[in-house]
Amino acid sequence: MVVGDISTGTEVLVIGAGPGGYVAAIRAAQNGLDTTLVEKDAYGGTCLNHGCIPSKAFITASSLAHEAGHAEEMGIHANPAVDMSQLRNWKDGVVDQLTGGVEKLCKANGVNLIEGTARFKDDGAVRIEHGGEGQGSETVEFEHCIIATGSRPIQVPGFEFADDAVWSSRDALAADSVPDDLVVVGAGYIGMELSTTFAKLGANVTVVEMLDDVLPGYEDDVARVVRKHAESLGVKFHFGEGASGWSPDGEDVVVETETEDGEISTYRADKVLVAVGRSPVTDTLDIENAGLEPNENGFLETDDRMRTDVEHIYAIGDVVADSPMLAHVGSKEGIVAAEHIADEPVAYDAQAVPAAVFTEPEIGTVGMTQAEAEEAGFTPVVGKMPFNASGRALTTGHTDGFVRIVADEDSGFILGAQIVGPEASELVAELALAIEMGATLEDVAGTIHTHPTLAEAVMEAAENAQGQAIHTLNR
Amino acid sequence: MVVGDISTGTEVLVIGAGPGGYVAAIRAAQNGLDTTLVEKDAYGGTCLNHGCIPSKAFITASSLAHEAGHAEEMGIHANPAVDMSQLRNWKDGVVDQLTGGVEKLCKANGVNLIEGTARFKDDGAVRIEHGGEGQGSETVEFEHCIIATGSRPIQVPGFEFADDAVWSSRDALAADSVPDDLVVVGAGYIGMELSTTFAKLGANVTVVEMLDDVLPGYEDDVARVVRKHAESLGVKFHFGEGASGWSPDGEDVVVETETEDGEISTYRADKVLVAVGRSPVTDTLDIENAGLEPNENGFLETDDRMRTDVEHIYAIGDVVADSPMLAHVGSKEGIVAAEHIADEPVAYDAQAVPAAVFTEPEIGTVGMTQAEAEEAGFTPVVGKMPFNASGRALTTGHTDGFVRIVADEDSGFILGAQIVGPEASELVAELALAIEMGATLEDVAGTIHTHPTLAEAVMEAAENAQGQAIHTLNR
Amino acid sequence: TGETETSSGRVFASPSVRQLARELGVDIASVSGTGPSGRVTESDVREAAESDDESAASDDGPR
Ligand SMILES: Cc1cc2nc3c(=O)[nH]c(=O)nc-3n(C[C@H](O)[C@H](O)[C@H](O)COP(=O)(O)OP(=O)(O)OC[C@H]3O[C@@H](n4cnc5c(N)ncnc54)[C@H](O)[C@@H]3O)c2cc1C
Ligand SMILES: Cc1cc2nc3c(=O)[nH]c(=O)nc-3n(C[C@H](O)[C@H](O)[C@H](O)COP(=O)(O)OP(=O)(O)OC[C@H]3O[C@@H](n4cnc5c(N)ncnc54)[C@H](O)[C@@H]3O)c2cc1C
Repeated sequence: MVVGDISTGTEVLVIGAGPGGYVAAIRAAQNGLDTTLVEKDAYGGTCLNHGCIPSKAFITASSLAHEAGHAEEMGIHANPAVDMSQLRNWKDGVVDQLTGGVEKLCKANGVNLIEGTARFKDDGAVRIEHGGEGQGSETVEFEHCIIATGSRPIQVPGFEFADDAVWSSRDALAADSVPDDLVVVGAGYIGMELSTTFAKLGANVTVVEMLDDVLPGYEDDVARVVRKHAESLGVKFHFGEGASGWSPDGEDVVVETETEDGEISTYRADKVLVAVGRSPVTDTLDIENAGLEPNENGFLETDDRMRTDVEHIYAIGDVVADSPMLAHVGSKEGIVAAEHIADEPVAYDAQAVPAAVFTEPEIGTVGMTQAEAEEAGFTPVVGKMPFNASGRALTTGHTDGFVRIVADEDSGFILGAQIVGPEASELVAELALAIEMGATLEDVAGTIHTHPTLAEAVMEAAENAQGQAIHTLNR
Repeated sequence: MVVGDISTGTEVLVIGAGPGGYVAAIRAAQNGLDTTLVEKDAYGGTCLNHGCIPSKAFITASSLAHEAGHAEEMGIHANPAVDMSQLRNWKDGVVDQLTGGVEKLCKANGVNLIEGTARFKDDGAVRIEHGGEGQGSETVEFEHCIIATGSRPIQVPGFEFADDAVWSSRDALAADSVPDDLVVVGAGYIGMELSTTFAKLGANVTVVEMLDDVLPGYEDDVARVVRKHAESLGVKFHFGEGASGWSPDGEDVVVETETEDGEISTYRADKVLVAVGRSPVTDTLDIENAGLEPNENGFLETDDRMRTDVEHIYAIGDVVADSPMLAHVGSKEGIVAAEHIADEPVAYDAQAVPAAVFTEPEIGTVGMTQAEAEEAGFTPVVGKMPFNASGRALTTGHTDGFVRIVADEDSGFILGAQIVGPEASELVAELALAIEMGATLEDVAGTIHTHPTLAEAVMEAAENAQGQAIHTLNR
Repeated sequence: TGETETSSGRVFASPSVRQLARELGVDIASVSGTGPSGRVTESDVREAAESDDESAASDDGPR
């Protein structure tokens, strides 16, 4: 680490080492560019340290324990106990392995790593403050800069994450015990993933959500499968209620909610987890010194090469306006930015961005819904295969949900898919490729799918859209 | 059921209601053909009743119990007990649901169902003997016939399946207790799936195999991952030994093996499971009456429309020569036969036939290996992504194995893939579609893959082949 | 019914394009592709059908 204020130069400066930034830095270096990556906290960003990875580790373990404890029907008799501090250690080990890997990969590809907090001096240099006391700071001049500073959880007024009783998703994923009673504010994907996880770990979970269903943005029949399953795990839902405040009561918290009509309810719990969304980190960068102005919600507008209004400054990942706040989107944007700087003829032109929710069952979606296809002027034809008609699903004991494929009736081109069910996050990959390749229903239906697999349901849904399904009745 | 001998006619007669036959019958009926399906035993054939489905049900349950009992590292403390008769009941319930479903789907599509054993009278008619005493028989005349009579396990001389102590795979899948000691003869995919299953259920398993590794036909580095894992479950392997006989010893059996050099070994066990392959059922059909002659191994040769030498008689599924004995291949062949009879311009022209082995970890392969690509005259380029560099794999605790993609260096066309690792059976679906579509490495690498998923490893393997992987070092 | 024998070699064309080739009586192995890396596309097959033989193409209309 450098002490004192020296000034260095780099071709590409990447600010933030999340899945946007580290991928951009590696690809820039692979393209022969002199690349510097600055990170103030931990390699891997939110995703590896406090998001995707720790949440999935918790989900795996809670699901395994819960499933093994509820498989009498299969002849399995177990009464699993979960030691949360051991679980947390295992999860930390997984995170450490991955973040250590990111650091190694950066170095192996020749990326210069700097630890510290970057702020713009002007549109050609940042000042980087190093960590602790007396670590000093340095100035780095850049030819190109990629802003990849990510996002932070939105605070609900009255709910300070600094308070012990109020959890952000990050706090929940650092828990070393399971609260007896947990109130979750927000039924978006993070709220739902964590609600089911803690319910499986034995907590009594109550979810309050201002809107009238779980998983806003997903179709009703998709959301319903997840809500029903959560209810069967004992999760209680209160829709149309906004969290308005909380008060301590001994060791407990009492969370107050209010409906639109001003009706008040209260819920007692050990902890309250607030998961109502995330906002971009663009307010701690002195970004105006670079000549940039975020939009009213703090996001940065870019073109399809990820350039901001200041042409040699790029933005990728969660800070980008009108782009889903997802790790893989950030990584793709990072690749586009890096290759564009390296003069490759790239663009962010993804036809289909898959997204997954790791609830039980999982959700995997890509491309257009039927309604979106209609809006876009297509005449959609839709095919569906319920998992309860899938041999593989039956042999796993997980038969809730379905695969739905939306295609253009005339051409047969696949436009989108909605999957809710076992391994939906994996199954959606085939359909993302199908959409990117311009595949038709006939292409997917005509491709041999291994028996017995869940992926056969993708083929069957395509066949169903053609009126030719074997394992489900056709429309 | 019809008593006495009457004669009826049908446009399409399908013999055998396995995944070949019932799919062919349904598709023929969907194409408006008057279709009759005759089955002597149970709808769904080997696959649903004694193969794919029951084996996967056993694998699910044994894996869940074993995994939950070995997850202290994740903080899960459980000591699961498996009640085999309950497990068997659950498995039977799954099978019944699926076979009942097949029967319903046949009827709903208008297929005429006949229970009985068919034998050819000539090349235009079969005689069908109905089940029990006095059920009589009938003659059915056909315009087209599809032979889908499947296969049966090969018996090793000296090992009669009729004996209580000698198990076929079917007997193993009907077990209602776990033998303390089990000898498995044959380390092909069925032997390996069942060895790991019984090892997880607590049996001491010894595998004897004539060849020098598990899973003949798979590449060494693929087979090795599965063998190592089986060894870690306590399975003992003896290669280069053929089973030469067995003798009872009280309640026990003593299995004798012999090496090429005549060296004899003996293994004591409660049961011996013989799984050395399957042979086609073409010898109980009076097939010569139809003017057909199977090849020396009993298989029927067909063209790419699944026609035998007698043009209006088709063969599909396990009876077909030079075609992998897999359920999904039979189903595809059934669709080709049915559509060809319906005058559709089809052919069996699959560029890529995926196959899976449901061991731990799973194997999923499709298309060419590197060696096969070389033989075929391509200059292959190969990309690999180990699962221990996959975030999703780490969060599931299953990090053995890899994704390998074989492509043509010049064009980038994907030629094949070998996956060994978690969910390999599902992951291979994307690559089967890729091959069928004529996708290139760039197509797969350029398609956004959801984070964190195992499917990302497919993308990374493609990137690795391009020398552009992010999460693994490039060649 | 407008059939052609499928070539035994590797064909870089999607299942629907191969099916179209059979429908139109085109031997896909003899069509040179204009798609990425020489992939045979739907329009390649339709063009081949037109330049080839009108009658073969009219045998089996599109489904
Ligand atoms: C609980 C949870 C679960 C999630 N699950 C998923 C999932 O399953 N799949 C998915 O796709 N997404 C998931 N996400 C979202 C995902 O984490 C984000 O989309 C992703 O991390 C965004 O990547 P990024 O690179 O834009 O930013 P981040 O990952 O947020 O990284 C930004 C980095 O920049 C650093 N930084 C910020 N300012 C500065 C500065 N001035 N100087 C130096 N460094 C700075 C930060 O310390 C941080 O490390 C989840 C999020 C949460 C909270
Ligand atoms: C333990 C095991 C596990 C397996 N796992 C898998 C797997 O995971 N994936 C996979 O793809 N494959 C698997 N297979 C192989 C798969 O079962 C076969 O490839 C598949 O069943 C073949 O289908 P088929 O329709 O050709 O014949 P079958 O399924 O064998 O069906 C033939 C049917 O014809 C009937 N029949 C026979 N003769 C007559 C007659 N004269 N008159 C009337 N009916 C008759 C039989 O009763 C039978 O029902 C497995 C096999 C076994 C044994």
